[in-house]
Amino acid sequence: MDLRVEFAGLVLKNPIITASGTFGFGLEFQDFGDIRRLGGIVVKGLSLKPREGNPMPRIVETSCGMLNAIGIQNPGVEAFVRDKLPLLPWRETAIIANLYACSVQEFGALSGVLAAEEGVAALEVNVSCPNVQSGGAAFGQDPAQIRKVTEEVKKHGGGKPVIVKLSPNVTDIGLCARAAQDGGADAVSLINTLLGMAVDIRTRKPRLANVVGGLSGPAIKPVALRCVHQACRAVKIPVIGIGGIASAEDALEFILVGASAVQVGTANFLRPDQAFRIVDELPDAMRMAKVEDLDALRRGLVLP
Amino acid sequence: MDLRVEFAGLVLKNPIITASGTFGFGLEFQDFGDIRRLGGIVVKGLSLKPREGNPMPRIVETSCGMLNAIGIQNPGVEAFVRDKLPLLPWRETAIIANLYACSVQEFGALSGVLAAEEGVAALEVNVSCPNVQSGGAAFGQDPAQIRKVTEEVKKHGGGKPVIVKLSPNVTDIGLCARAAQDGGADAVSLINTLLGMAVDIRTRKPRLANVVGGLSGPAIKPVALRCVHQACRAVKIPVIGIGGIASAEDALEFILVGASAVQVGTANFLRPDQAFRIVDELPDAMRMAKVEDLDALRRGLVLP
Amino acid sequence: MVRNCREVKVRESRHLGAWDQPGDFVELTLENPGWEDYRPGQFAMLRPKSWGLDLTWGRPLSISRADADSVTFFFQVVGKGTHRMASLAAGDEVVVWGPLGNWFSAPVDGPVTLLAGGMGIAPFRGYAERYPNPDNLRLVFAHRADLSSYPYQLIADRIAAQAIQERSREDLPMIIERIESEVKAAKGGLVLACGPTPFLKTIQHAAKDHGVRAELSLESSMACGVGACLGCVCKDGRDRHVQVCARGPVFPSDDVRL
Amino acid sequence: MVRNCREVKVRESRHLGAWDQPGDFVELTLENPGWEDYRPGQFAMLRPKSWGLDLTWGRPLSISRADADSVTFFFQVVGKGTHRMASLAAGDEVVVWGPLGNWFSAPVDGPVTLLAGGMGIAPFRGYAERYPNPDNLRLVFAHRADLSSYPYQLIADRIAAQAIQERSREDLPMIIERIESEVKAAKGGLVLACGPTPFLKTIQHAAKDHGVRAELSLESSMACGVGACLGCVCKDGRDRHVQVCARGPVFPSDDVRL
Ligand SMILES: Cc1cc2nc3c(=O)[nH]c(=O)nc-3n(C[C@H](O)[C@H](O)[C@H](O)COP(=O)(O)OP(=O)(O)OC[C@H]3O[C@@H](n4cnc5c(N)ncnc54)[C@H](O)[C@@H]3O)c2cc1C
Ligand SMILES: Cc1cc2nc3c(=O)[nH]c(=O)nc-3n(C[C@H](O)[C@H](O)[C@H](O)COP(=O)(O)OP(=O)(O)OC[C@H]3O[C@@H](n4cnc5c(N)ncnc54)[C@H](O)[C@@H]3O)c2cc1C
Ligand SMILES: Cc1cc2nc3c(=O)[nH]c(=O)nc-3n(C[C@H](O)[C@H](O)[C@H](O)COP(=O)(O)O)c2cc1C
Ligand SMILES: Cc1cc2nc3c(=O)[nH]c(=O)nc-3n(C[C@H](O)[C@H](O)[C@H](O)COP(=O)(O)O)c2cc1C
Ligand code: FES
Ligand code: FES
Repeated sequence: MDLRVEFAGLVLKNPIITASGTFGFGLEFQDFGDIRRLGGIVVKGLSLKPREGNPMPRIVETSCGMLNAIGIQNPGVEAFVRDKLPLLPWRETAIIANLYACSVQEFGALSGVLAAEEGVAALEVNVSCPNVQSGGAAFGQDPAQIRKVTEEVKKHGGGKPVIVKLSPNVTDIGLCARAAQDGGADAVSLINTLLGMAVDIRTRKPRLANVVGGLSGPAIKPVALRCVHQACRAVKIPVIGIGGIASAEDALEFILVGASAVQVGTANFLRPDQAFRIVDELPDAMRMAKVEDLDALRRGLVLP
Repeated sequence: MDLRVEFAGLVLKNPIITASGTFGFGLEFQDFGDIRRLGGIVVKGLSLKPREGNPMPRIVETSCGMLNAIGIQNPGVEAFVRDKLPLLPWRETAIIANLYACSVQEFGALSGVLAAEEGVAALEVNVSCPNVQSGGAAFGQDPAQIRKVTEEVKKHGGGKPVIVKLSPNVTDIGLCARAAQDGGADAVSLINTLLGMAVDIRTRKPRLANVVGGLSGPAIKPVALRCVHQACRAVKIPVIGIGGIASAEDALEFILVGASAVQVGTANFLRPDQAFRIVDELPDAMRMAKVEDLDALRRGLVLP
Repeated sequence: MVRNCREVKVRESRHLGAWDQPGDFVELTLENPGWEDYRPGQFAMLRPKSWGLDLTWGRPLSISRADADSVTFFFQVVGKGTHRMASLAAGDEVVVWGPLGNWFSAPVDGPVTLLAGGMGIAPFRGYAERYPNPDNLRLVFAHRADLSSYPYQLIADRIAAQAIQERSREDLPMIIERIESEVKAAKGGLVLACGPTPFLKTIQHAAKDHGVRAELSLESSMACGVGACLGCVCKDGRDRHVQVCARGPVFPSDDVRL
Repeated sequence: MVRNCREVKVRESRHLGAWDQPGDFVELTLENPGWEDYRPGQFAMLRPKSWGLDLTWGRPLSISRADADSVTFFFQVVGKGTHRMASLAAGDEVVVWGPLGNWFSAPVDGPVTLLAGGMGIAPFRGYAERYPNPDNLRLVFAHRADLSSYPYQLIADRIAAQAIQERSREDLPMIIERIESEVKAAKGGLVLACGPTPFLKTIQHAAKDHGVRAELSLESSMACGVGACLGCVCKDGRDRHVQVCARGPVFPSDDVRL
């Protein structure tokens, strides 16, 4: 069965990509499967300078999901290029860099560092940092800012495909997708985490040192599917579906509503070989659902 | 242990209220517990005229939650007043009417019908209908509309406490809470459901005839808690917490972030006596968490 | 009539098909929560205590029989919930609420024809057991899996019964024809039917064509089981949405849209 | 060294405390997924197959011992996950990944003092078993529950061991004093410690005060167990966040902040 997908200048051997922050730099999972079998790997969020991230505690388990407030701990983009990228099988599997910055200029600089790296297949732009200059709402909650950041990354990205990763914490996800498209994005990916919180009634404290954090996992799949459906109807550029995907069937659901590919995040914590298992189970799941071809499925949603 | 709560002109024997649409008119649960033991009951959404609601299928089970698109099927406000209200123990338990309308005027008319009903302790305003006149976004996603609707219900509500029920499908829940406060609301309740979707890869169809529906249940608790936390910091009026509450501990978590009372929704489907069990378990849960007094807990959140 | 929600223990779980296979059939007997005066056709919601929160709803099953000591269900594994229910063992606890919904008429002066499709046979066990004059009753049972997967023999020991097996899709027209002729033959009496929707549709059409009184037991996804959530509705004869769990599951054939 | 993720069967689950009570203690033996060359101090993540999706993460447990045939864990029921794990029975399947993390040093020329608090004793069973010269080893075990709840005797049969019980809060100063003096007495040798954080803090202070080399095994909530999520970090001596699961769980006492 042909699982290859092509979109936004990317050619993936299958539509299963691991999501940023949930699969480290890929190398952590080498004992649990052959990472060359994945369609792609989005590495942990990268910033211009190394970041220590948020104080502990940073993660909380919730019903069918989890909250995280890691705060983009990472060794910085240069250490990534120097220490990690050479070890990754980038000729066989798309290695996608996930960019985190807190100003438009910084996004530009970050893209510039990666522009010349042959091993980087695409740039995924994480717009979840609050923009202090413009009132403190996250970049990703303001279509005008999304557009600006997208343009900047396109300008400095050396022609690499630019994927803008959208936040679901907005009134109208279609507007945000369109802003990315207008800024020149080659694709959008969504959803990033839902803003959530947990508290401990015994200590009277929030369970995350950061107070709020991002909700992910199977719990959010219905919200993610709705957002992807809306984004697919709002833009012409390809859409990558993310959120609660834990099985091959889940992946096909996102493709059915229009996604070109999907990312597997929190499900990597169910067991470390889960992404590999999803790749393995995809052909069977397609047969069970009588899907011969992913492109046909993608155009197949029957609306009343 | 004293479980009584007083706010917004309401006196409840305990802070456990059943949520609209998940507890029918209360009478359906009489065989499973003494409904007079509940702090309050919010009845199924009421409209001016009877409504048949959406076509089937209307509900889907999801991981730790469910989607619904019932479409406010109800016998109309007059049938409620005539046939249901007299059967309810409204002298002992607060019976709260949940109002659904699709124009500001209709909200006014609906409030007018209920204004004189002694058995109705308060009006809860559901602003989830898309406002066709103003572009199709739901009333509840536009602070200006929230304010208008609130003013109208206050005007016609005969002095009954007005609770505005907020949608989480917005960029800034604090703005919405403030709009309700500015409109004269006596309290806000939140959250209503998150917009979600489910599809069937075999039939290639959405699992809800309405395509999209509202996500509820334990899956959404972290989002609900964050919204309630934000609303409590944004307004001075009391806040009623809703979303994924399934145990006495969950209820206390919402009170810890500032809620005056809570509503139990989808958990009523875990078992039909769940709301009664939560009332029963509250004193023990308070002892375990060393909570002597709900008011103290409500002011007790320790932020870093 | 008692209606309640209780935590009761599994008395016995007996697998009637191959263990742990989809298409598995299970006879589940629980301590009776006090439902001995239930009426055949009623159902209960079941939720094993071992379920976490990831399955949000209980699962509706017809009460197959009940006495002062125990209550018995028969079910087929078709998805997540029934799959997990199939691993229940004696001593495990289950939250149950019921008896729910309405029930089949039981006119003393027959004849009454029971038409069952697959696991739709479950409620007829109690019906046959309680009906005062078994000679008035007659069961026709359309099934796919081996007869031993269903409580058929228990009923056939008591009333006139015939089973017709659908071994392949080619058998379907024959079965439809047989069901239609059974409905026609029941004229003047009463037809009670329980089974998959296409099966019920056949009966509804035949009953209308031949002017036969019939009652149909419907299925629907259910969240509350008590008429509160309005998630399980069907349309009655005047196109009004009515709850299958509370106004049904049994509907007069001429007052429901399938 | 093999590192993998496997579905293995439970060989035996033995309850060491009162059944199904919080504070319950369980010895869990699984088919060995090929980890016989693990190093004491390493751990594994466990996720019973019967878990639905409502518990998102596996649970980290120290490998207590492993041979070609089986791998054994000891755990205490403290919350949802361990509660559900306590009902595992022979034949049930568990997804395990490991061996994870680093391990305790095992210098051939002792002395090595093992300081265990509560279930922190688990990894020392394998350590005592594998350490080439048992005469070099000495265990001091601080515990609350009855000794039979822990794999203490199995270790005491092999090496010098002493147990001190905290029967009430009043015993605490005595225990702290004892632990401090054990650290002090270990000067020139090596202290290995595993237990609750306050216990480790006592040891860390004493080790610093008396210039004793010590290694501490830390606990943290874990999602991935393999260093990828960065959810389990602690601070090293230079205030950098390092993963407890991958850079630990064993840290030099002078290079970690508690
Ligand atoms: C009043 C009533 C009485 C019933 N009595 C029995 C009985 O005695 N024995 C028995 O085996 N089954 C009975 N059923 C059907 C039974 O409730 C479903 O098979 C069960 O809920 C499926 O749960 P699941 O989690 O295994 O399936 P899911 O994983 O939820 O779904 C699997 C498949 O089954 C379908 N399905 C789910 N729920 C229902 C439902 N309620 N009705 C029809 N299809 C459904 C889904 O659409 C899906 O295709 C009854 C249903 C009702 C409403
Ligand atoms: C490397 C490592 C090795 C371990 N080895 C063992 C062992 O051999 N035997 C054993 O009994 N336990 C061991 N633990 C602790 C064990 O992992 C936790 O007790 C378990 O994860 C709790 O899960 P739960 O779902 O029952 O508790 P939850 O419901 O998740 O939480 C209950 C309580 O336990 C606390 N808790 C949860 N997870 C941890 C954790 N990882 N560390 C400390 N406290 C926690 C929570 O804060 C909460 O107060 C180890 C932990 C680590 C990190
Ligand atoms: C622990 C953790 C860390 C994450 N870090 C990042 C990150 O660095 N950059 C980013 O864009 N998204 C990050 N995410 C979000 C995920 O990539 C993904 O969008 C989200 O978790 C939803 O998908 P899921 O439900 O499959 O996990 C992180 C998620 C988790 C759980
Ligand atoms: C089946 C169903 C029907 C509902 N109907 C209404 C309604 O009529 N009016 C309303 O304001 N909210 C309605 N809600 C929303 C709930 O009152 C509640 O806000 C939401 O479900 C979140 O709480 P929960 O997670 O505890 O269920 C409905 C929810 C469900 C599940
Ligand atoms: S299942 Fe809730 S109304 Fe029928
Ligand atoms: S548990 Fe994920 S990095 Fe340690």
